Amino acid sequence: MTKLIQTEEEVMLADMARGFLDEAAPVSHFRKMRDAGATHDAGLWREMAQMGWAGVLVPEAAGGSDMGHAAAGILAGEMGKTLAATPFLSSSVIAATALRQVSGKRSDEALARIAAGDLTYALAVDEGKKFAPQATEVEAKREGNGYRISGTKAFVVDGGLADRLLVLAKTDEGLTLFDIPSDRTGVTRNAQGMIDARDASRIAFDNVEATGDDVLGQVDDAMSVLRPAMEAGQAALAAEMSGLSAGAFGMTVDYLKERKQFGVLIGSFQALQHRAAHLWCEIEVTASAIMHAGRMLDSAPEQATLAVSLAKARAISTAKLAVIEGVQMHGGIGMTDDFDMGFYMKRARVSTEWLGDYSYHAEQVAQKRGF
Amino acid sequence: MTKLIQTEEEVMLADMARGFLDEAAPVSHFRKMRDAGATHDAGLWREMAQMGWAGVLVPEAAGGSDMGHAAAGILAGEMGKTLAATPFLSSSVIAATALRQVSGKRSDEALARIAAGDLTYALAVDEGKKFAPQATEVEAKREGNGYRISGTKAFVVDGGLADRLLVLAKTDEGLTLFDIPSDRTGVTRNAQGMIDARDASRIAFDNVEATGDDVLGQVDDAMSVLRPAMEAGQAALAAEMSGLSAGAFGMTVDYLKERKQFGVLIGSFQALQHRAAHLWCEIEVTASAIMHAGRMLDSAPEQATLAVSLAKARAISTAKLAVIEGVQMHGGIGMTDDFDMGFYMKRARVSTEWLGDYSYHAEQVAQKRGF
Amino acid sequence: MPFSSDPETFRNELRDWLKINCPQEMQDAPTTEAEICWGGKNWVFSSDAQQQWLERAASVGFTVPTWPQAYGGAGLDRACEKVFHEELARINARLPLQSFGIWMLGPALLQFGTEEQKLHYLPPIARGEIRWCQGYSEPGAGSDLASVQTKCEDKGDHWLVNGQKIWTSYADKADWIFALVRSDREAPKHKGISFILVDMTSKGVTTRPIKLISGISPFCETFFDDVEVPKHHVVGEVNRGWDVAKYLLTHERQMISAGGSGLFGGRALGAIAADDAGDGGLSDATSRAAAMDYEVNSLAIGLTLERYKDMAESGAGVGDASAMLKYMGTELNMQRMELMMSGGGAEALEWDGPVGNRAGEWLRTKANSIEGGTSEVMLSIVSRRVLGLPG
Amino acid sequence: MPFSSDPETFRNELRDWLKINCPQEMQDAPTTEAEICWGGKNWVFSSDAQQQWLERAASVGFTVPTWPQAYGGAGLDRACEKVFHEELARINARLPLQSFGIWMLGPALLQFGTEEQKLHYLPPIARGEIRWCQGYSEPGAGSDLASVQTKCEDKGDHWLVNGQKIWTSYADKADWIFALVRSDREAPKHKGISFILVDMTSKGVTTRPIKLISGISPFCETFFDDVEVPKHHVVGEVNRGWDVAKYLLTHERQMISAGGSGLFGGRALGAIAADDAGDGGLSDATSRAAAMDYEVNSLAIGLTLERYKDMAESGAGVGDASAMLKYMGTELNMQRMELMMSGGGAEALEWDGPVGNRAGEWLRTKANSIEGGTSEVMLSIVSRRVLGLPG
Repeated sequence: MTKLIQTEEEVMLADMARGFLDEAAPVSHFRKMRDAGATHDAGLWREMAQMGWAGVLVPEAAGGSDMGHAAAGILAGEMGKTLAATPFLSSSVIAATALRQVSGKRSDEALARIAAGDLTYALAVDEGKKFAPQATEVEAKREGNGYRISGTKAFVVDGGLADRLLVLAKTDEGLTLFDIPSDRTGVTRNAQGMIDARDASRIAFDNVEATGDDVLGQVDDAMSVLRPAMEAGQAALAAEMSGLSAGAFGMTVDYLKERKQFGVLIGSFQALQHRAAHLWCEIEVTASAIMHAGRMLDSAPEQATLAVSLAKARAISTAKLAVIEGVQMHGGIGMTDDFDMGFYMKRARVSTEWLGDYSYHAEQVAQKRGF
Repeated sequence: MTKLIQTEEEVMLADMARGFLDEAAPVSHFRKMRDAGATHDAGLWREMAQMGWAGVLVPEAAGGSDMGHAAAGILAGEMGKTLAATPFLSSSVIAATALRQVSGKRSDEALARIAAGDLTYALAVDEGKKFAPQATEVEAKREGNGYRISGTKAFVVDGGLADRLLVLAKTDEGLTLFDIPSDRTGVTRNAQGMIDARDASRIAFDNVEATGDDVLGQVDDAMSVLRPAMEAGQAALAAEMSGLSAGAFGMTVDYLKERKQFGVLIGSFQALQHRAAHLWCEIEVTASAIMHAGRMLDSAPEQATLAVSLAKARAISTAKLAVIEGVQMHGGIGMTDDFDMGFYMKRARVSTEWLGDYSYHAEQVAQKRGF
Repeated sequence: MPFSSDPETFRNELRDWLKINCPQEMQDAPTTEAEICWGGKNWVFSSDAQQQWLERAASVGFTVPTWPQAYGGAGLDRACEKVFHEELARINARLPLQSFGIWMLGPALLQFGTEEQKLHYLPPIARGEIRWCQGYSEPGAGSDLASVQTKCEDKGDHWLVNGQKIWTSYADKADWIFALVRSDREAPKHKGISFILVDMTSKGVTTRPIKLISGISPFCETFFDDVEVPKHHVVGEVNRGWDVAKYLLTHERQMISAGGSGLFGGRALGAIAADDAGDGGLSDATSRAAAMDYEVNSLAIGLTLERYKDMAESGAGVGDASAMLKYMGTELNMQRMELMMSGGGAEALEWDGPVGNRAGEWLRTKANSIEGGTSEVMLSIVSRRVLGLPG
Repeated sequence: MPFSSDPETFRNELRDWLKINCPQEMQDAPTTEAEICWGGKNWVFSSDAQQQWLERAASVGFTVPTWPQAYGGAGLDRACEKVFHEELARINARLPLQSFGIWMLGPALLQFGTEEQKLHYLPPIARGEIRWCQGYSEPGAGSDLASVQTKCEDKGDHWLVNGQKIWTSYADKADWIFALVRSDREAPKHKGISFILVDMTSKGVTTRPIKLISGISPFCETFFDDVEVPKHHVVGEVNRGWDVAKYLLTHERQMISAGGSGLFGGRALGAIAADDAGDGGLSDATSRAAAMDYEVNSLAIGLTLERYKDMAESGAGVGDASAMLKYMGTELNMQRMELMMSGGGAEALEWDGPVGNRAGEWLRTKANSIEGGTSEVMLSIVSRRVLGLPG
């Protein structure tokens, strides 16, 4: 396996991304979107596409930059630091990975349009409180030589902006993944008022027509396409969360160095020093799991489950600590909406649930490790 | 229910006990016993009996002081502070409570001799790694109008010194509690080398003869006698553990106030201050659960299970924190055998397992609380 | 009508009284903010029942059951108070009135006020006619409460107050504010503070709400520009206001910590979470273990609150140890909402989702360990004043 | 015989070499202390196989695979070193030799030693002929390592050493000791320390073991009474010994932290615990949740150790950040033994019970967060030197 240090290319990519985001999508930009009730910035996404971010997992043949999952993680991490709201995970990571599992002209075209930033996707898997693909209730009933999809999906991230939806549905012999346009007759999207002010929808499918061509991969075998896609998404989301942790931690350490109380810098209080030091240690350890997950997805994707769940589990516990300490160490101001720390806390909470919470991934780790 | 503050009598009892133990059984006394390989001090126990401690749960009619479970907890707590090794829990709390469940001349005589300090008991329930009375394998087979007991008990606390044993065994329709002399033919006691240097034995029963008269309570219904006895023991053990925590914490705070490093008292380091303060808070909270358990056993014993398990669960987690912080804050010296903190750590570990560990009691609490 | 002072007799009298006087609608938990009665000049009753319940309770002193009858209370001792709460809980009755006047100013006046002040200010609080808010914190002061900058100058026949307060809960709805002001700039930090009472309608007093990460909040910023305050509106001695503040902080800690304390009567979080999880139950080890830990700690902290009340009532001073109640109680409460959020999963990620505004409550609890003194301050109080550690 | 420097070719050569040279008895984990080969003048081999294995490994530099061949090593680069450990692990082969000479003094000499010192001291370490121990801590100094009091006076043709060291691991079995001594009492704390090498057989050196709460321990107290030491036995510049010590502390941290790091190859604690619990499995939520948390942290910390090794090898200095490895690694290791004790239950409460001396191991780990710098010191290093927090 490649080493657990960033290659020169990766270092350059990270610097470039950081530079761009600090300019084009700092936290203040997200605040403007939030205040304006906007959940998507098409212009920003176009710029990212031009830089090759949208096609980070798209083959060069299809016009992508094909930089791989470790690179995708680096980009996600930087976006996490500034809370940049983009369709990156849904379209460029999850959908692109899914499409790459199936060869064919249609998927190649879709990949090309994703790389160009002209096509967005959303993954419609969740239905209840917890991430549980196997418990899918939405059903696709055979009708003639096609299907009729009925039921309701919820917490469909980027469901509002997406041109197309990847819908997981029950079929006769198992689960099937459908790839349909989001404006197809019978599809009703209701935006959810998310605490992280991002795009998520509750989507009702009322007897929606689907043909065999709408099936991505094989009928009754969604997982051979969906598992790699979800794991790619989980790894990138974990990377975003570790970037988020680093962002929140950076704000906190700066505050410890400038804020005075009882006449001295609060950063000189040993209790706070040790808590900050402990948090830094957790962030460092999580960074290793994130990098390892990217390396595994790039080198041995079929054996990456343990690495990916390890990364998401660590990212979740670390982000929770980072935002709680962030708010607590800032005191009252950390609680005000005028201050950015709250954004990190809310985004961390949503990211914790998306694609599997700590318990889900810790159980995955346990099973893979034989208990 | 009586208030959650010590009555005047209880305050006096605590002062008296503290005074006596600091004199007659300080930690240095336990160290002498440990170094000499002694696990019992008959003289010390006789003195305690004379003060009415051995009969704390024995009716006055039978020559006891009958002070109740809250009082027993106070005595156990003070013994925990100085690590006084006595048959108090096994004989005066567990056995006495069991004997009180059955009326009759024999049990009255036994209670009288316990109160006098002339009779000691040990509870032989455990067999495997964990406390699980229901999983008892030791069997008492009917033979003629008697029984033959076979199997092996382990971790029988005070099994070495005890004159009599309360043995839990499987019978035709359930579990039965036998009250037999520890020197009966077929009983083989092997002392276990316990880390806390207390008396515990592995006891083999080889076709041991028992008659109907040896049954305490009803055949096949051990629990109506054993449950109250075990709960009394769990509450008193929890009280001992909270005394142990207070003792270890006292040593630690004293050390923080006298030990200098880098030119200043280590007690002035805020990180240590906050950890010590947090530990004190935990100890205070646990003290409430301990007192409440005693009050419940005295006022409504049949509904005391929740209170008792709450007390033991809290006592376990608090003692663990107290001894770990105790060793850590003392640094290298805390690791040396010449220093007493190790005794507290080892005793806390043994007390954690005896009569149910944290998981056992937390599950009890959960069940009583409806989940 | 006078009630008996014997707990069990009182219980029976109370049951009869409640049967007649507690409206049916008042016998279930409030579902909206408006259903909690705070009283005050601008209060709009959410229902006739709410008004009846307040008036009937006030008429016998049950809005402030432990206050002396002379000041609008029922003069209940601790034993009867316990019975009072047990009986209200039994029929699930709401408190007829809640306010900072009851929780904070009342106790301060009872301890430090003159007889005139007690007779003038307490009864309107008991009747829910005057609503009070608290003015302690100032921008930039953070945990350092004593660094009060709001100026209070002696102008002979009145005080002239200038400055700004922050975190003044419900200041926008309050009629009066009790505040800490700097009445002597020369004296050492803690010696130049006075505890002053100001009519919010006075010229120069303005207030505006603060938006929190949890959304709209009860907190406000309150500004004083050349506000004139009568001389006799000081509680306790001039320049000794810190004593009053310290007393109230101790008091407030117990109050806030009560929020987090589980009581044997209440429903276990684990049971709620199990419902939450539905058929899944608390099948996963992580959630079940966390719920069990929470339950154990919650019950024990609840008992500790009981124990400290008993201690206080028995005359054994609680004092600085109450910092422990505040610390443990608020940490527990935050832990509780973390578990509730995890239980709610995706459905708890919306501001107004299938499980209501649970996210808002969750975010709100993050302030628990900051307001009324941060957890760090509480731990320092314990280590210095209770354990006597140096520095 | 020279080995290839191409990792995969080396792997094949190594496999062949191991087939011929690694005795069968050496191909399983040691079960007793004596089966771990520490070498030294007084070493008594536990078996012929142990002696053969040491001699054969030493003959090709495999006792110190990364050291230059000139000093008795095999000169392996990081890639080949990885292969080396993978191949030994594959056949479950023991390390032919372990010692503080390999872990500590060697690296110090390679960094600070003169060519003469390297040629004189390193080969005997590589061959397991000389066993070294470490003399840093002193009674009462605790975490303040630089407060070295042991006197080292310049007597012209030799040094005269007087003082006491504590926590000198295996000093009673060692041939030589490397120690920090105070060579200039006037200079500031960190500037008057020298790093000196002393023959334990020198007149005036005595040592005695320290008993720990876990029982007999490798730790000793070592006394120096008018010990004469040749001038050239100083490593690095005189009075600059603190630089050497700091370098080694960083190095030691990585070593100690390795103890706690879980590796993907190894068996999961949860799996072990499940066996422990027998049919019960890890059925109870508390144990299962704790085992899962441990596994997640253990794997991630193991990866972090890998990452830092890769960083170090790529030239990116790790430096003070290694304090993190030490802190996280030792805390993890203690957590591990707590879980093992809980899993063992009553059977782990005996010094020599059904699960062996697990209690001894458990108690021993409590020293992990103290030896080689306490966890508090590690956190202070991170907060000051890595995060740049004030004070």
